[in-house]
Amino acid sequence: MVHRIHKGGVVMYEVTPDVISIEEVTNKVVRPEAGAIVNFIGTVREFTKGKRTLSLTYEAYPAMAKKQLERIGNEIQGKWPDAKVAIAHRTGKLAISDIAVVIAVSTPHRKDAYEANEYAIERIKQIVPIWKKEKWEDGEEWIGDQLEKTNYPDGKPEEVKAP
Amino acid sequence: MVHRIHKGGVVMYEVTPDVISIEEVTNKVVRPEAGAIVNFIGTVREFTKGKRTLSLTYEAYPAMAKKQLERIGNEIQGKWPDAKVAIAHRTGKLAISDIAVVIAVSTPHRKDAYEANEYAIERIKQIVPIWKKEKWEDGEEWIGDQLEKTNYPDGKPEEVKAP
Amino acid sequence: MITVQCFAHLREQLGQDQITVEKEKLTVKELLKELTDQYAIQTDSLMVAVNEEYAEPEDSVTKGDRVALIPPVSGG
Amino acid sequence: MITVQCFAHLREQLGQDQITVEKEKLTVKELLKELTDQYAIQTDSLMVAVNEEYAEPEDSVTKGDRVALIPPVSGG
Repeated sequence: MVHRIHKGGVVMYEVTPDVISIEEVTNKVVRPEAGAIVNFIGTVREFTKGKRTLSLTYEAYPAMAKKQLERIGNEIQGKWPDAKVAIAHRTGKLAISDIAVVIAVSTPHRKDAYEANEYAIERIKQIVPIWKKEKWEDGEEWIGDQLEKTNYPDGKPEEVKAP
Repeated sequence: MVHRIHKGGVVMYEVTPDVISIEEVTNKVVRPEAGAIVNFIGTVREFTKGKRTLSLTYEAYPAMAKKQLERIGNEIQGKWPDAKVAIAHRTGKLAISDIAVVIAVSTPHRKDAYEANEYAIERIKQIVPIWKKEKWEDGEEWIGDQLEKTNYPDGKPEEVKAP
Repeated sequence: MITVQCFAHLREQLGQDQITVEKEKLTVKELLKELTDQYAIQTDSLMVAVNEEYAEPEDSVTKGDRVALIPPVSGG
Repeated sequence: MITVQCFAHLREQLGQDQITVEKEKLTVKELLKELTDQYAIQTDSLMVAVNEEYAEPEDSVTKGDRVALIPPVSGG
């Protein structure tokens, strides 16, 4: 199944250093067949396990990140054929409450939109080559391994295979 | 538990004849403690079970609808104490793809935001006094009973009690 | 006299957005009975709201309360 | 020669965003071995991408391919 990446010239999957507009990403999935749109908006949280974050920097391997976002779109299309998906992920330095990612999913009925949307964010955290560096008051660090996979004895994580 | 309806003068629950801005509703729940925002956006769908809708008209009992939206907010606060909720529901005549409702929920972690958001739309469909009239090519009708409750022998539906 | 607000198909059916009952005080159950008698309303699927909250059949309604008939809702 | 892109902590550790291996063709597994030897990189938690797709240990890498080392991702 081939998933349209562009719809009338609109880029459905984006990795960008620019501020993301929720409205813009959402509008990409609006259509007469849809009765429900679910957005996920990831924002920079100030406290994680009691530790104060000052800022985050996201670095991406842009060409591959886009390709992996498209792949997630294809997977969703396979599981929820009526869904339409748009994703934008930001890169660069972000302040508290800045938007890091917006996922918009439209479907005829709402249940599918919630499910497909949640699937998209889970998969982003598994396979999309984007990394965040957290800056705290006492230092900074690249965050990896959010899913607590410590290593990949097979050369790549299980999650890379579509579940 | 008392749920703040206003936050710095911001109306968190709204029933309005005006166009709803996704960005505006979302901004009401943005805060440093939040890492996730989930939006539900209900749009007017063109086809329902093969029947073409031309337009929808929403009528509300505004004072009570607002009160019931607040009540949903309180229920969510009880179940997901870290959630912050804003809801706007439109009234009047809407065209295909127009936005009827926007629910924004922010939480520290995303799972809660999805769950609380879905809870909100389920409850809206149960207890908020808003009615829609569908207009098709061959007529129009007030839609009731979307949940297939045909009557209320006890004088009110089970769902009115918080689940 | 108690004034009762009506919405949606009920409002259109009755041709008015409020109806009245010549009572000072009665229960929700009694109110529905009165409305069935006076206006031939089918009350099976109606809820009654008193002061913007859903009311139970045994709750009382007093002149001055904000009363409304709530057909099954279809918002969202 | 095969050029390998590096990102995040790996890029910072190495002080450069690409490293090279003097080979024309080898497997992903062999490539990782080479990188460990040449650059003392800890490859346990690294994936290799070839032409923007995740590669298996037995997949081959040829000069001209776009190759990258992918540490555990943390986007979203």
